[in-house]
Amino acid sequence: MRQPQAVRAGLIGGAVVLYLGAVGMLERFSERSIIVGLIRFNLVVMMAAFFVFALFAYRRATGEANTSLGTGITAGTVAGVTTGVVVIILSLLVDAGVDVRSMFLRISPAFFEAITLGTNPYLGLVILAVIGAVMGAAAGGFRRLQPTPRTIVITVVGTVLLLGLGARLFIPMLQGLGIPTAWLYRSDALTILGAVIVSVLAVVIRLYLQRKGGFRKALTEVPGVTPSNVRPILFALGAIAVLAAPWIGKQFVADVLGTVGLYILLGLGLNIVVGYAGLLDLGYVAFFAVGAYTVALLTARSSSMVGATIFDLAPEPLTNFWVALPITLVVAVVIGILIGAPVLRLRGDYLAIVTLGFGEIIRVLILSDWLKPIFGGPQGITEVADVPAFGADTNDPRVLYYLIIAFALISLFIAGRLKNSRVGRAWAAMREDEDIAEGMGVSVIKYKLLAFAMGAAVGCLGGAFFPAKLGVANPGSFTLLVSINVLAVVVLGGMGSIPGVIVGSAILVGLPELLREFGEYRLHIYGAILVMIMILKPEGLIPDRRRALELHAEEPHESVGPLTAAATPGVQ
Amino acid sequence: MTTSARRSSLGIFSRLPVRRIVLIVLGVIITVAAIAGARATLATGQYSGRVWQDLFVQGLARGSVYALIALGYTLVYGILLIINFAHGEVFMAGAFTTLFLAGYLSSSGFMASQPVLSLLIMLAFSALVSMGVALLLERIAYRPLRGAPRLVPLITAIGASLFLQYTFRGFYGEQVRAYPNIPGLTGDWNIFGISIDRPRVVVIGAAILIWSSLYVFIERTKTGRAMRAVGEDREIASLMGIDVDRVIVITFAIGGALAGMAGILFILLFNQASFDMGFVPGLKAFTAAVLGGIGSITGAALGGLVLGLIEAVGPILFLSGAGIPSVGQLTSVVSFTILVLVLIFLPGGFLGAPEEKRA
Amino acid sequence: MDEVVSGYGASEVLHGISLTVNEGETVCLLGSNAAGKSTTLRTILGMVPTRKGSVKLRGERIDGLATPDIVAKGITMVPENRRLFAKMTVRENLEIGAQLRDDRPAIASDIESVFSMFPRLKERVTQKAGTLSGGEQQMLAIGRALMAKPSVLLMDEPSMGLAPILVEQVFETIDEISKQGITILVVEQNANVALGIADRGYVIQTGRIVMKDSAKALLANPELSRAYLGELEG
Amino acid sequence: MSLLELKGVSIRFGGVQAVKDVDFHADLGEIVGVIGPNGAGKTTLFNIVTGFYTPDEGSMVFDGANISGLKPNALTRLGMARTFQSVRLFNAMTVLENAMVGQHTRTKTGLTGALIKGKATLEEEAMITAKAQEALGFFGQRLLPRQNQLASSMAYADRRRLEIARAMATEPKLLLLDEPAAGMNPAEKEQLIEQVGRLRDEKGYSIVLIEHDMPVIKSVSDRVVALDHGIKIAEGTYDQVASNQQVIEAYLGKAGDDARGDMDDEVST
Amino acid sequence: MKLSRLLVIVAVLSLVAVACGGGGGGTPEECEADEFGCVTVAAGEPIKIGTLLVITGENQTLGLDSQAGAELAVDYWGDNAFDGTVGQIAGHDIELVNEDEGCSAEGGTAGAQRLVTDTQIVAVIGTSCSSAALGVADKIFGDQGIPLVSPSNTSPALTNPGTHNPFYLRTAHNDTIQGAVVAEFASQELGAASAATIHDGSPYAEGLANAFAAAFEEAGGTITDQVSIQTGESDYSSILTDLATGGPELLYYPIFVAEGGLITQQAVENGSFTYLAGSDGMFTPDWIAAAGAENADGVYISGPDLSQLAGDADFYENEFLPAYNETYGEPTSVFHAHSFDAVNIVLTAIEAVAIEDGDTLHIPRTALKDALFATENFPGLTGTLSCNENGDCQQSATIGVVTVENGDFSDYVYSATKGLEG
Repeated sequence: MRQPQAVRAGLIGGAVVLYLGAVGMLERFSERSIIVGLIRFNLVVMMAAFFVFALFAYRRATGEANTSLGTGITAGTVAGVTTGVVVIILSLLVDAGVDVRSMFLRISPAFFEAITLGTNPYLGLVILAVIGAVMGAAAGGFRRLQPTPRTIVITVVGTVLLLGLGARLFIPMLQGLGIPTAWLYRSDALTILGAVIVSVLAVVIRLYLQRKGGFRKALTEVPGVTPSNVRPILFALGAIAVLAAPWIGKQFVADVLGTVGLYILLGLGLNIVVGYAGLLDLGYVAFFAVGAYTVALLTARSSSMVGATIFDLAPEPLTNFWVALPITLVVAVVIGILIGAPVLRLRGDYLAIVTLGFGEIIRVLILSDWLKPIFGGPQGITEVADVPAFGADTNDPRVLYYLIIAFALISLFIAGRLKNSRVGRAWAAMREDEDIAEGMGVSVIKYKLLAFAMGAAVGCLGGAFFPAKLGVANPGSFTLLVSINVLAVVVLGGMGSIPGVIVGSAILVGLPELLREFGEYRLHIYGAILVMIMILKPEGLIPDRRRALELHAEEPHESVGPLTAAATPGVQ
Repeated sequence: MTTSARRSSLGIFSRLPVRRIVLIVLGVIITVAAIAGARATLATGQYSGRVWQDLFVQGLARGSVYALIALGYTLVYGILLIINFAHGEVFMAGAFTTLFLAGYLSSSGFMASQPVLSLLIMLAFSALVSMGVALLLERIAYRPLRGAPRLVPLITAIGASLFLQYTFRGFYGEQVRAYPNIPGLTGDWNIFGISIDRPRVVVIGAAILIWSSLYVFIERTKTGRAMRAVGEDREIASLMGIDVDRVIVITFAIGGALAGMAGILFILLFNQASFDMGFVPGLKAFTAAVLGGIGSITGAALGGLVLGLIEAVGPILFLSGAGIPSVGQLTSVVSFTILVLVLIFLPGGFLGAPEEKRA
Repeated sequence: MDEVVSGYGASEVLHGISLTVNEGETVCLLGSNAAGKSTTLRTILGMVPTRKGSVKLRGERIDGLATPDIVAKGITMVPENRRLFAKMTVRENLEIGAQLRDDRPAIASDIESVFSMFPRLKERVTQKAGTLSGGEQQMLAIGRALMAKPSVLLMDEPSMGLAPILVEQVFETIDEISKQGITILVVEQNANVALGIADRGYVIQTGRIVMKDSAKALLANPELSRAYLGELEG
Repeated sequence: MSLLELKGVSIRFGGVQAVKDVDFHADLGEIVGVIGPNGAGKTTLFNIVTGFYTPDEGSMVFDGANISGLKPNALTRLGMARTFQSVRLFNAMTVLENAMVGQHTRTKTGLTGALIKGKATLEEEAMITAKAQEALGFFGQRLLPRQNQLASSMAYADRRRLEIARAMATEPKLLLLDEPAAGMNPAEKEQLIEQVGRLRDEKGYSIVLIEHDMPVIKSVSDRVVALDHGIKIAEGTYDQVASNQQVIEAYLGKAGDDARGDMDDEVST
Repeated sequence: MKLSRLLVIVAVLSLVAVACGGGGGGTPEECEADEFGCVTVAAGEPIKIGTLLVITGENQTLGLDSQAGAELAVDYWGDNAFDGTVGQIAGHDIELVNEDEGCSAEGGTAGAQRLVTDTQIVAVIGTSCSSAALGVADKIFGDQGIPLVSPSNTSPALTNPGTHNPFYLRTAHNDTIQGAVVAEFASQELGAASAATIHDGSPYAEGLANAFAAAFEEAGGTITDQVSIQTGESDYSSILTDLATGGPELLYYPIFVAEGGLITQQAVENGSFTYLAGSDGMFTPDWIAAAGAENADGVYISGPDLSQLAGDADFYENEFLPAYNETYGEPTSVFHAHSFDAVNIVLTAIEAVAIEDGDTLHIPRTALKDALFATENFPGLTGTLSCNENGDCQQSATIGVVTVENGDFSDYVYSATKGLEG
């Protein structure tokens, strides 16, 4: 082969497709149609893999190979053939009676079916090679496309995938809007006609907007909209969308958005601790749990609550949500300070493991037999009362959704205010250089405790709504994975960045909820996305202005300051 | 603002180490409570010397496994200052994959005829698989991030950890799978008049052997010296002609191999493998590494053993006397409380230097 | 070294430095704090990337090579502040200096010759380097560099933090090393001592060479005294 | 009247006597230069004075108050500010924000203030900004026009200036400058000399500065203190100190007096 | 501006669509009267039954087995044949909508909330794990007027008068029965005088452990200790060492597969316990694999005795099982029959209350619930089902005990039928 890079990319591409098959994803994806009778999701994924690695081959290729279609075709074909050959080998092994499945569980008939698109391995090899070659050529062609055709291709593919994959979300939404869906969807997949219509529509809209110079500009064409009021109008449209979402999408959408809202609350809280003050907290779930359990204890009707067991009261809620909320805040702040106080002197990774430990301690305690009379053990506290709102007790997810959104807005406001204040500056200074901050008069102890307390207060709000939403608080919801999730939300969005928290929550919490049908691969894909984003965009998706500048300006002079010298090996 | 006004705003708190006093009081209260609990437990007379001895051996055995995994954390941390959060999955990869080799060895009858050789083959195979995973991890997840802020590799590691877990779940399924028993490793051995469960003896022995080999390797060989040098001062190490990248790769390889071997020892104790088997031991080993002083090889061993002992003995000793039910549940409460206490008074763990300011 | 421009990140520290050190020569590079002396040495060793210009060793370009490869070509450095491996013993520090060599007997004999040069080190051979006094550390740092059998030795402020008598000693040692035929480039603030042993000298100021001359001429140059030492001498 | 008075201050690190029995004072409105070869203990002395290190022995009085054992933040509040030898700015903050942090001890907006952002807070914030800008403005057009840039993106000399501006924003009585001229070219040094003079004359600060650059020391100092190996070896006017034999030896390394522990090490570098 | 004109047309069209979509026909009185209204199944639309079972994760064998039972019931309905044709009621297909409950309260909530999004869901078969139902799924469905019929929840708490949700029923037995049978077996057959229990805190395990303990003490035995463990750990040896100090003859740990395997193995290693016993959470080959066959040998496991089905054993053996095996392979759990029954009582009730309105079908929700609770002497696969006011439809159950021999479950070594009361 004259194009080693193309062959290499192709081999990797083939390996990736085989990997997706071996972990069972292709098989699972083949159950999902994107367009009825035409394209299934497994085919989309395989085509995408061939396409991406063909593009990758171009990136690596030099000289003539970089422009020739041959590179893409080679890479794609190699990827297809690799996949096909391995599949043939596997099928021969299976035929020869080797029990491949005792090790690789997913190398099942369904695996072969998914990867060979329902044919046999030999025909599969041919098909895969052809698809690979076509996708490789497509990749090469795509690179040469003019911007406009390129936009069209991206728009069509994007629209079909979005509407096809999101069928279960869009069908109820469309129905909620009163739009009939039969022409567009049949059994959770796009009809061919529907796919064509929406594609055309999407392309038309996209090109129209492009001609107008973007959505904003286009909006100004509407009578009454001027460049000066386009911002408030956009904002109002956004607000209407947020408020109307649960009515359009019904309970499920409200539920998903409510969960996103909870994570926004948690993210904002952790953002204060990690993003503003630079304290790495891996046990943030502790505050989530404290918020949830305090509210649950105070408002549950169940017999495991303190009142019933210790004070022998009738199994009635002690109080309602709105009284419980301020109490919860106080409790959370106190616990925040209690957790913060012993670890003030620890830095970095030591702080991380200790906070992680605190998170675990709290989880284990609420789970334990010992405190079961109070916290209810593994089943937790059930029958948490509904939130009285708008004059009635309600557990309508839509009402809760509005409450969560309201508190998220309040927290956004708090986080924003804190950031650009004397307090925020003190935190930033402390994060940058603890010694110098102290030298500038910032009491490090006070501000660290303040950060823990504020983080706890905001985080416990998220926790407070949790049992109200579920009707139950139980320890299964307060695992280390929550801490990790929240931290990932903060870091992915961009540390210290408030919009980053919103985007991070939407991506890491909202999307997986919508794609629940692939639930078993949720964390799998989640892990891969975390790694990819961190490598491609370490500053986060919407980086804080300062951080972004910092990362791109690279580290300035690396110098051993006089104060650190004492701790530097070699001196003492 | 006048001078006097400024001065009056400085309370007595500016000078008194209030925080320290609070911490010491806290430490004393916890210690007293622990002692009281221990007295109460011993007073019940429910536990004979034999029980304590069993618990001790159990603790040593699980501590040995923690220690070996902790070495992987400590080696990588010592050189790159990153927490390889996915190390627990490196451990899982070796142990889970070796399951199939063990199955083959067992069904072919080789294990019955050559149990020791089988065990060695399994150790080597598991070490290889884990090493491979560790190297992939280094190449794909960590190398592109060298020099990034410290949180970034941490998140990557968490992502990699999930990805690896679910990859293996995808490959081998989500069910718990049992290892075949290795002949000759059931029952007890009598050592110094104490009968000890055979797998525990093997685990403790193997861990000591592996740890000592590592120690000798690090302390006595040229490569080991290079690793220490890179850990202390990467720039000067390269000035000595050391290829830093290569040393980092070697470090990951060694850490991975140790985790793989720890995986087999873990299997000897618990006999079953699953895709999520790495998570809890990984976390415990990380705790052990910090407890002992992260970055220190001896510290990792010490931290692992201490943690294992605390977990085995601690809950019963400190809590059961206080009338707390199901003390076994509170294992991590006890171990993390002790971790916090240790770090309050020895911020660098048993053997680590206090962490440098701003690494 | 020719018209070298280098720096860290966004900041450019060297703005085109040219200097030559001939085989067997001892050259000193003088300058105040943050003038770019250390950066010059680090650039030669590839620790700071060369942005423009070239660095040549015996006519062969070495800029762009990785540090270990440059070291393998026979250049090494005694870094500023010694930067020993504090947790290793004296012997290990010496051994690691010979990391690139494989000839065990020769290494052993070189260690002995370092000990004969610095008997103090021999007394402390099993002590951790971090526990040594400043003077001993400097000896060890020099010894460690010599273990690489360099043909060119770069020294970064060998007098820093040392008592006068030790400074004298260190420079005597440098002189001795130079007599063994090793080419030396020494960076110093302490101009008198440095020039005392050097053949030639350069003066660097904010990333530019402002003076170059033979050591004697520089010592005699009142410009140097004024600009660099102030009028302390007078 | 002396603003800062140290008596018999000593500190050891491990086996190393970094500062030994030093008496030191700075009077109101005085500029004191501290000189000494690398590793003489100058920066250690600064760290003691500013509360980063606690001395093993000795008494320290600042502005009439006993300051031993006080933490740096308390000392800043009392009116002490410093810069660092290796510039240590808050790199991820803007130039203006760096200076605004300096105002920390002079202001009091807390959590509630920050959240409610009432009139008092707004006024205070405006005042902080104004004071910070005033401090930046001290350096003419060097800093003020770049106030929204990141500190890390500034040129070296400007970073040094910003450090001084940040210290000025704390409204100190005593300013301690650690090698302010390092890395500056002659023209910049000239400016610095003039600015240090103005700091005293216009702002009324007392100033203690460590400097290697003798012309700078000579031009600005009212009094010069020379340290070597943690011991004060000379004190007086520049000319007196510069002609002191011990000082010359310490600098130029002409053998002579030395018997003094050759094992001594120095911690600050 | 061609494009903009097109946009306007699109906008107008969609508005028209919105306006037209809102229309609908009239509703019968019963629906107006019903607190929760009716499910209206339009012509050609299917009748949707939800399932909320554990179909992913380490306990998925439990849920997949129940799901298979439900699918077979839908197949069998109407034509009384396992032929792959979906059953119908009044010309409407019966469709199952499957969701996962993850065997946890959290999973139960999430799954239940997704199901209630679909207002066409008439009733739900689930959950598998009691933890997903108790206070969670039962409440969510109850609040929407959707009956939840569980084929495998056995926790007594679910049908306790104090905690029972009015829309909750189950075809699985109540664990007070199983606990009593195991206690009887332990004290009478094995002759154990003392026992200790371990549970993992789940309502299932805890309920069973407590029911066993109560019955065992009543039978004159001594309970030396009752502890709960943390799931997810590996080393339970110190807990077992601790338990052993009380000297119990029997260790009863009615928990799930992973921990069940570890405890089995470590208890064997410990060697202090004469008898080991578990229950239906471990009644799967997965547990034997997890424990290791050598260790599992001799352990007693209890569960519903399928060989003693009070129902049509002949049908079960000769029709149901072969159909099951053909589509799903060997059963991985013992609740497929309960699930088959659950679907059948639901469909029977729907048939009883559904109001036909031409091709449209109206199903009043409260009436459906009442019809379910009125189920009396229903001839089910697992016996005769009669639902009481607390939702227990198995008034008595036959619980069998098996042991493990050479890595496989033996035939029943003990079997007893007990009623719910006493």
